[in-house]
Amino acid sequence: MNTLIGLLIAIGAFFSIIRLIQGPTTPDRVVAIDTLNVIITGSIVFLAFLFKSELYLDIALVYGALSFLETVVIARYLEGKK
Amino acid sequence: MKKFISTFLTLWVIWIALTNFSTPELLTGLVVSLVLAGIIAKTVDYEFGFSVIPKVLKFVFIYVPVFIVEMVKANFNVAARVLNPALPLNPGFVKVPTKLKGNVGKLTLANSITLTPGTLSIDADDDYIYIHWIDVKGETPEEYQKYVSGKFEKILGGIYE
Amino acid sequence: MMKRVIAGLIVIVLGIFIFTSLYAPKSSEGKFFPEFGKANLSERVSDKFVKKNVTGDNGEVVYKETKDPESGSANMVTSIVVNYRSFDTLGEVTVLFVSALGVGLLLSGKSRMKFKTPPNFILKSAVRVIAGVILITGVYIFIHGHLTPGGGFPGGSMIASAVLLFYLSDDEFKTKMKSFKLLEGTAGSLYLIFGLLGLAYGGYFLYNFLPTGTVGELFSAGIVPIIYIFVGLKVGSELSNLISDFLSEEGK
Amino acid sequence: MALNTLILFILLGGLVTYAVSKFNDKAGAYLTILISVVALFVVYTLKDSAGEVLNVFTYGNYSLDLVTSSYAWFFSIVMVIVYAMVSFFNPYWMEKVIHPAAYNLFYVLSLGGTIGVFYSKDFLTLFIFWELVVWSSMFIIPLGKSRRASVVYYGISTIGSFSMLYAILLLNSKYGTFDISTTVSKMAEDPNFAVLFFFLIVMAGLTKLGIFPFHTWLPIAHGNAPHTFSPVLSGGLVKMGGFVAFLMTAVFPTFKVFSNHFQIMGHPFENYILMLLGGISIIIGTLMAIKQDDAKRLIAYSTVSNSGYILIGLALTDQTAFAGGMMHVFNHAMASAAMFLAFAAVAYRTGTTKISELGGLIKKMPVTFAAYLIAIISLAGIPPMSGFASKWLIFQGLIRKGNMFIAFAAFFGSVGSFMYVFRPLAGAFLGQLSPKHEDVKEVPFLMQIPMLIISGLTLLYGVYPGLMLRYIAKIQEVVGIKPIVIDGFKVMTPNGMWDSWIVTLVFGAGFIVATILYFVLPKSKSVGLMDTYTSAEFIHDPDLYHYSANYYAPFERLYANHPSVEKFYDAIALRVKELGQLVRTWFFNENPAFTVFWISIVITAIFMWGDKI
Amino acid sequence: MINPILLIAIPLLFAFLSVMFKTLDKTLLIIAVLFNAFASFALQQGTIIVGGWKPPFGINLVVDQYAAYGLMIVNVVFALAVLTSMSSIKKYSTVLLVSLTSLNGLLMTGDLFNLFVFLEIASISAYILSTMTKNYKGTFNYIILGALGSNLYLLGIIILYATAGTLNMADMHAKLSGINSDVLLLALTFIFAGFAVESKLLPFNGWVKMVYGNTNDLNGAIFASAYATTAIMVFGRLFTQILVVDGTLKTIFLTIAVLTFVFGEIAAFAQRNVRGILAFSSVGQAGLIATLFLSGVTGGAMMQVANNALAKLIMFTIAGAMFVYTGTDNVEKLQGLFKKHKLIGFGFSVAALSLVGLPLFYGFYVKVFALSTLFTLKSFWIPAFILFASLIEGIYYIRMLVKLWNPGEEGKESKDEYTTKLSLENTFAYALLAVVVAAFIIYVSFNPEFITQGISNYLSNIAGGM
Amino acid sequence: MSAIGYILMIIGALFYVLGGLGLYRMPDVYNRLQAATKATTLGTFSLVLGVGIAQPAWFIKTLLIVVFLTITNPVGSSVLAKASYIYGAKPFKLVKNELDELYNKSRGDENADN
Amino acid sequence: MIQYIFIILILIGIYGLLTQKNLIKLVVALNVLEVGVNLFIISVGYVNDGVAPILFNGVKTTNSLFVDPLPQALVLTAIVIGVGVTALALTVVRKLYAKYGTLELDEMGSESND
Ligand code: NA
Ligand code: NA
Repeated sequence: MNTLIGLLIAIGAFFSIIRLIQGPTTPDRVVAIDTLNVIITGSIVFLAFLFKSELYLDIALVYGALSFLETVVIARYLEGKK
Repeated sequence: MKKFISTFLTLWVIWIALTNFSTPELLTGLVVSLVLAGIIAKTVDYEFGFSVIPKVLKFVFIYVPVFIVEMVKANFNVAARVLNPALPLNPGFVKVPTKLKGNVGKLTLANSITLTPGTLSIDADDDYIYIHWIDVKGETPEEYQKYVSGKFEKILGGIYE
Repeated sequence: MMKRVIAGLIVIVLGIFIFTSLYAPKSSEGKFFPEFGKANLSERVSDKFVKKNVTGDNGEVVYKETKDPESGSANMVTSIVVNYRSFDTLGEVTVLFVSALGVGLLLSGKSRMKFKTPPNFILKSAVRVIAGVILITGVYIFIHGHLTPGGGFPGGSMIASAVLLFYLSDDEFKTKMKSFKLLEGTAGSLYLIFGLLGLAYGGYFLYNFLPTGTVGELFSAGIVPIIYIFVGLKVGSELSNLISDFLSEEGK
Repeated sequence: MALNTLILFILLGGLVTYAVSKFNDKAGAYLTILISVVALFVVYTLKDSAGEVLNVFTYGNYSLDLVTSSYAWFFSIVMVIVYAMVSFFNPYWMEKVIHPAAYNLFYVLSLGGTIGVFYSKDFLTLFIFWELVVWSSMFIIPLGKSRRASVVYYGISTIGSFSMLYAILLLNSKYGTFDISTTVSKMAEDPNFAVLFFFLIVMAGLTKLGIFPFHTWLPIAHGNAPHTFSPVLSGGLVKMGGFVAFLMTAVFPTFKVFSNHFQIMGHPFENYILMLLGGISIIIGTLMAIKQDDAKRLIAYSTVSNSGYILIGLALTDQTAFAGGMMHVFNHAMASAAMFLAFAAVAYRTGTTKISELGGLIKKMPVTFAAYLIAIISLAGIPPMSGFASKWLIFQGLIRKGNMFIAFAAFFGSVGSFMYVFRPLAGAFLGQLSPKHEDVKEVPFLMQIPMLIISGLTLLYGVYPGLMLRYIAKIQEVVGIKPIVIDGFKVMTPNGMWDSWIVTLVFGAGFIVATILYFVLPKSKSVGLMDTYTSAEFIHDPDLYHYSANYYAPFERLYANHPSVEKFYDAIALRVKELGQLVRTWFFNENPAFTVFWISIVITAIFMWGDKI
Repeated sequence: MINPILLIAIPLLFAFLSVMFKTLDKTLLIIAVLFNAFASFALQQGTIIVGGWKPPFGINLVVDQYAAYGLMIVNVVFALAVLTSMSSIKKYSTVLLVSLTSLNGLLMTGDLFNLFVFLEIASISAYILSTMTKNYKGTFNYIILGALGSNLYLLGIIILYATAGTLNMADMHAKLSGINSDVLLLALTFIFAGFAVESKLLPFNGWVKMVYGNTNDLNGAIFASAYATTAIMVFGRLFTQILVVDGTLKTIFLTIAVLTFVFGEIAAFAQRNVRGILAFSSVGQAGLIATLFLSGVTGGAMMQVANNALAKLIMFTIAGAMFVYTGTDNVEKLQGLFKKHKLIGFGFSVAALSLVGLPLFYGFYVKVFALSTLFTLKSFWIPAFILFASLIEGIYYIRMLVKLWNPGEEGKESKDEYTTKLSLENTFAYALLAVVVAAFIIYVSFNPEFITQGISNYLSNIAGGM
Repeated sequence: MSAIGYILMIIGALFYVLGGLGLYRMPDVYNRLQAATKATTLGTFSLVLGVGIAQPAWFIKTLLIVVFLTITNPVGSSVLAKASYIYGAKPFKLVKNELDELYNKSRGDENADN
Repeated sequence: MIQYIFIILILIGIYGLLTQKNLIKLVVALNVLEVGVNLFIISVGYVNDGVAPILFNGVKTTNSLFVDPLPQALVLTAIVIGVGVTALALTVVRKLYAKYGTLELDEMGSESND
């Protein structure tokens, strides 16, 4: 069961990475990063379940916050580029 | 003062959610929340009165179920489009009027719009929410509102006056 | 183009040498660089850190049971960062301190920089809601640095993230640099003063002179969480100042 | 006063002089006279002292000691005479130099240094005093006409002194001593090291003497130093190089240490190389002196030539030539000091030393003229001046050994010296007086004193060379060379005998006859420079019509585009500079990629070659 | 006896306080530098354990005579540099305090990673100090190369840690012989390359010209005197006491050091600006001292460290002042400047002559000592190179001094009328520094034992077993 | 309890797949955003709550995470949509544009093109 | 082996430093190098099947295989230092941009003051 969940998450991440690589425009890649970050945040929570360690939940929260920040920063940067 | 207390309580609740109910944690949380609330109360938007309890109940039991249903619908819509990219596309950027005044209310509405079928909030100003809509229906803002946010506007209007 | 080819060649040759030296066929003598995943802790100083056995008087350490092990932190990375090698951390704090200071010296604008486009209203509203969560999480993280994977640096960064979000979402927002400076200075001074208190009480600078309590409790590990609070506040205020400086420009 | 006290007295005296000069530079200059004269008297009293060891001070682990000896006395008395004589000029130069106090300080310090050099017991002491002299004089030179001169002087001196330093430190690590006499006893047992040691040390002597190919600093430095310091440089400091050459050839001594080395014309090849360099220096010095317009540069080149004589004499290490070389140390010191002083006097009154700008000063400055005349007679090796004696002795040695090339060089130098010493005589003192110099007067009496004394000494030792040769014989005995034989006015050599008294009488008679004729015969009319009878043309630029302009022009054209070591050195300096710029571009580029490149390359190279640790 | 940790703690505490009490920043700086300067003479020697964890587990400070020697020099020159150039401090007091902290840490630390941390603090402070003259290109270059160097160093010590399991210097020294030679080569090369950037060895030192060549009266002295001393003393500690290299690797490192001083001096020879000359001269000196360390002439190297620190303190302060007050440091444009400022010129000249190693100056004693030791160690080429380099060094220093003292066109008498119209301000402080330090140089020139005593004690200690 | 948890987790993971696919298959950046946000938000919602239900002791904390992500993820998308628009990402097809009037003031005359 | 990738990252960083002339790209190259070094540091502490070095319920110091905590502690320090250096570098880049109006090293021209 855990393997299945892991596999599905990986597939989702895989498609995001394809988009990240393909682009074709910068906004496309940024959207891919954003999506990937959300998937990673979820996976960290899943890892907490997998390792039976609550500690990963804290990490997920921090990761979620930082990836949101990252998205906003990149967005501001894109706007700056016109 | 109202701002301070609201902020303090919010922060304390989050602290408790982060930790557990042991005495040292509660005490630490109390101190931290008090200090932090003192610093940020004016900068953040946590302000509520005693009416907060029925509002929360309304939010959880009326808004959230509707929202979840809409979100699931939205995902089926996405699935359909992913599996069949030939579905009709009639995309456009349109502005949807809203009567909600508070920041939090508008935020909730905007997020709700994003998570429901075919629409994505882009920005907002005092009277409108600007969205990207995959399949634009209607011609006037009032018509847009009916399709896009009518349901939420009504519920949220009762919560965020 | 030629430059790129040459650079590529140099880098490839360099890489080949690194690989062959690190993972050489084990024909020659002496200790080798351990293969990935085959680190042998028992041959490293960290073995004693893990067992909390540097002073050599502990047997087994059990979570929420063992009282007063030499370093009371459940998080062994934290016990290294704020106890066994606390001196490094003091230096690390100083690094951030001085680079923030440098940025401030160079970019000493009075008014804050405006972005080319007005901020997103949705974002602005969202930040005013989630900032509280981020801030309290930051504080939570540095206060629990000895128990969970976190500590002063991630905690401080969370605080600064909140500040940065405010800056990005609100053109009018500006932190009170002076208060942050005060906080930064106070936190730094307190770190040092605690270090000197250790010198006074225990004879060693940065000595953990408080009882370390039971492993895993909030109130445990002696000065470790206290130091991490200072570090968190210091890092938070420094990064915030850094952000303010970066987003400032000469007054118009 | 003991020797070490004297040196401390001089060094401290220098500081006092400096302080005094700060308040009154003239007073400071008079102090330099006082100190030099005191030094002269004290050194004179050491004439017969030998083997007395005195400590100067302890320097870290090293004790710096002096020891008295006859040869040290000989060199130091020559030096102190020059310093004492020149010091009389100092008061008149105070307003002409930009840093009068510093001038006085370094004048006195360099004097102290030279005495230390000659009396050093060990090589370290010698080296320290040597360098004290170098840097003291190095600070005086740029007060004159050229800043570059000081740098060239420092550079070439330092090539020599660092080579000496290398040798003496190597010596110390090998034998645990710097002591000169101890070293000498070790060298015979270690002839291979001895060769290296010999050349490294003698290099210092060659640079200082201005021997080819290190002669280039002389015209630049002597020619551009303050007029009062050029006589010290040329007459005095150059002789420090002679002293080192003397140490190496005579005290070392080469004829013993190198006795079974490869021989050329009966000399160990080491000695022959020195002689060869001496010969080349004579020729180059002579040729270059002839074409100089500036009297100071001219005298400087003559010093190159005369240093060649000294070196040849010392390198021959035989009974007569060696004595000649030693005597020439004195003779050249006096002659060049007198010549430079004469031109310092000229410059004091006229502001220039360029021959083409001068003329006819004989009537205005007769004492100066006389001093110059006596000096050049001595330098050209014409009896009855002392220069004749030394050159004659050197010739004797050369001819006896059948050393034809060197003998030719020496002969060429003698003939050439007529040409170059005559040019300033004719150009500056004889001929027409330049209109600007109508008001020129003879220099003050204080400045005449040294010129008179030096002329007197030159005449004295020319008439009675035995006075000095007897002392030189003593030195020869000390170092183990067969001493020269003196009998009254007669100098005995294996090839023959020379009676200076008779020669003097002959030349004295000739001189008297010539003088009488000069006054008795009708005089040619003296023509003013601007008086033109030939045409109606008006002369705008008198300088062009001055007859000393292009004096030796036809001769000069013979070697107008000669190859020169100067150009070679300039090319080296230019290459070093270019290399420096290259280093800057490659290694210190504004683009960090350059450095990253080098870092990567070096790391890779280490991985490639550093296989064994 | 003062606990050496205070040399780190006090300036750092004051640094933190100075951001809280902005108006007191200069006062705090002065108190701290004075405290450190005096305290460095009364240090309690031995191993100081931080945090109470015995080595090799915790971090310890090693304050032997070697470290104490470096501490004295660095703290004194730092204090002198700061006190002389008060007007240039401006907003930089806190950075200066941090920089002082880091230099003390570097000299004392007994832990390889802690060394990295202090190295970074020192570098970052230096990057910031280098912006004083607003030459941001130099700063950028310095940052890129400094960061590259630090990362290489870090990579090296991590390889060592992974293999030997320790970060403590003494422990590492003991375990070094057990490490496979390929791995050791890799690690030592990275460490050397990384540290060579800070120690200014060619060709790792591309930043030096732009940073040292663009200094004012304050940061030049701090860099060339305090930083240079620290970097080279740590270099000596690392490669002659901890990570002792031998065989081919030693030959390679030695070659790099020798090339550094030869090329450094040659590059200086080609310069026309005072600070440019001094910059390359500093490169040359770093190479010279590194050569002496690597050849085993520890005593000579230490003496030259003092000589260089004192000389560069005066010269960089004055050169910086020239630039600050006249807007140029071109020798031609400043002809005769010392004629106007005699005491400053005196100090500058004494410093230069001592650095060149003219007899009767301290540098000569050092040269004699170092070359003699090299000869006893059967090294014959290195002394020749040293002498060749000092010949060039002498030439360019003399060329500079002569022009600064004696204004005049070639071929004309040196006269007042050619003296530059430019002049310095604040001359009292500069003159005081110049005279005091020059007097000290002259004192040790005649009494070299004063410095040598400490070194020979140290050397006899290590001979007796570490 | 753990069965429900697992079901929610699998659903969540499936929505991640959907999100990825949407990102991959949709024609322009706005449509990609639409698909990805909806799917990943619901996916996270489901996955995290699944974990909270499977480990009841963590429930409150997972709820906090869910709330947090449900706020930030859509907002992030809005922010990116605006940035893409200003950057000049061309919509696949456009029948109506009322967004211009909001940004015209700030963008001035410059015509964006990628 | 995963360590290879980290070393390759370091090499890419060096390659970037060698070839790039844009100031920002140089800083990025430096950061790539730093990330490579940091990952390498963490990797040398990894133990197959080891757990994170944090005690919690059921984990004792004697019954568990921990990964080496020391490299993690070191990397924490290294990261913070890297952040400090990067911040300073970017500040200097901003100053250079303000001074020269370009981010290309080649376009700034040579600064010689003699
Ligand atoms: Na939506
Ligand atoms: Na999103």
